[in-house]
Amino acid sequence: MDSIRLQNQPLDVVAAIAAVTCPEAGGINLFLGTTRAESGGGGGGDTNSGGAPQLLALDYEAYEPMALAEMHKLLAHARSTWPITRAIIWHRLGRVAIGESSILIALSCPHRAESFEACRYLIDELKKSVPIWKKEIFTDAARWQMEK
Amino acid sequence: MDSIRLQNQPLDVVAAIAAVTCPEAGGINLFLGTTRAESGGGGGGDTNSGGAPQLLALDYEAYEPMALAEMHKLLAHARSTWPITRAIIWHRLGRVAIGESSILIALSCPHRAESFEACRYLIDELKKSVPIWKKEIFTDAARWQMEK
Amino acid sequence: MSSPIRITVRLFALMADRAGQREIPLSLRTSRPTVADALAVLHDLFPAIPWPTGTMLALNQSYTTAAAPLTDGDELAIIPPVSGG
Amino acid sequence: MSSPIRITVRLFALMADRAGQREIPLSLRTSRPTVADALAVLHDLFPAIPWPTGTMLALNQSYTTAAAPLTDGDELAIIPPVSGG
Repeated sequence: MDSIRLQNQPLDVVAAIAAVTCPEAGGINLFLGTTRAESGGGGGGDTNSGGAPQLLALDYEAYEPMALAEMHKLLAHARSTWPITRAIIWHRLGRVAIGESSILIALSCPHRAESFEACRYLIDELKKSVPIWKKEIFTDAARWQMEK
Repeated sequence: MDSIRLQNQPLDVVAAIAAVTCPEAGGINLFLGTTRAESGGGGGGDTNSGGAPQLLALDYEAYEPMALAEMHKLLAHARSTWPITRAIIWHRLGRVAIGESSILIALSCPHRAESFEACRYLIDELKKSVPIWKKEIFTDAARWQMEK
Repeated sequence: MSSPIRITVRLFALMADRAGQREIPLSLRTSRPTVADALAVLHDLFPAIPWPTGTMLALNQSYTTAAAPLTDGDELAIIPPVSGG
Repeated sequence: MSSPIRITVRLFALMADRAGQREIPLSLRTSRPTVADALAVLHDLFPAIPWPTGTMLALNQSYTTAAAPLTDGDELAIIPPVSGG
């Protein structure tokens, strides 16, 4: 019933909503993390200046079996805290252009407060513990997030 | 850029996500309030018993001009608190079947925390102040929420 | 002696169902009438309208209080507890 | 004297780019080798691998610590600060 995956294809919001819709749900919360336009480039610091390099895309890499295992652990923990009826966590790998989404979390709960809290928990924890890395592709250079 | 409306047609999640997607956004949060299956019927109290009347649908009525005005006020207040890039608030009127959605709120912000907080604020406040009423249509009777 | 003012009272949901009407024209002859005056007339005309705890009032599509003054052409809405979302 | 154990070290992101390798087979001759022993050998072989603050360790796809014992066939992953989402 739950769906956790890493994928190169764009994230399908309609499929996600359909997957978490069920008669027992009163609230569905969905979070999409999107690649935000940015300028600054390899050196960082000087943002929004006219001639600064622009971010073109992000490139995601994962330690796939462990990333999936960690995502399953996070969802199991969320289920022990909130009455989640259905949940999906989909993360893209490879190139993600500006305005496209890299992560989609959607879940349903009997009541709305639970759906917000559980979804927020999942994205916050995913960003801390799931072994996925992004490389920022600027017009002048590429750099890993950890090089900042 | 923002979109606030009351509509009889089903809520279109794809159109909502498209409407709030933009290069300045880093996070999109979407909330759908769905009609949950329920038993109990006109008299209330005795839930989940075998022969209890079942909820078939909800029927929404609004004081339309004021509901729209209140929704605009809520969004203006949210914008004064969080850096919302784009937002939509769509509420259905008329009959909404089990599993269908009555409310869709979607918005984008530069960062994810803001998107969760602003979306949660909008649904919480909408439920307090926007003049919309639901009638519960059970297999044996219909009753307004306020008759409970 | 002041001339009467005419307002419209709007009812919704349970209140409209019980009153059998959604829009009620009222003439108020009181000098400097308030929302409270209009509600008194409404109760006289429709004593059976239910009034759930938490019912609010709106004047020309904005929330108001019973003390607010009324002027000719005003739209007074009785807002029973909302349940949207 | 104990026989050597063979493990695989996995590198990702910046670390893999700099090492020019993503999987490194290691033989450990220490008696009862730990993760720390494997890291010492790794640093000898690839002294230029960057080690960002906050780098974590995983043994067979679960987070672990430097004190954890290693056995033959283990997969040790070096997890630089994650940035998914």
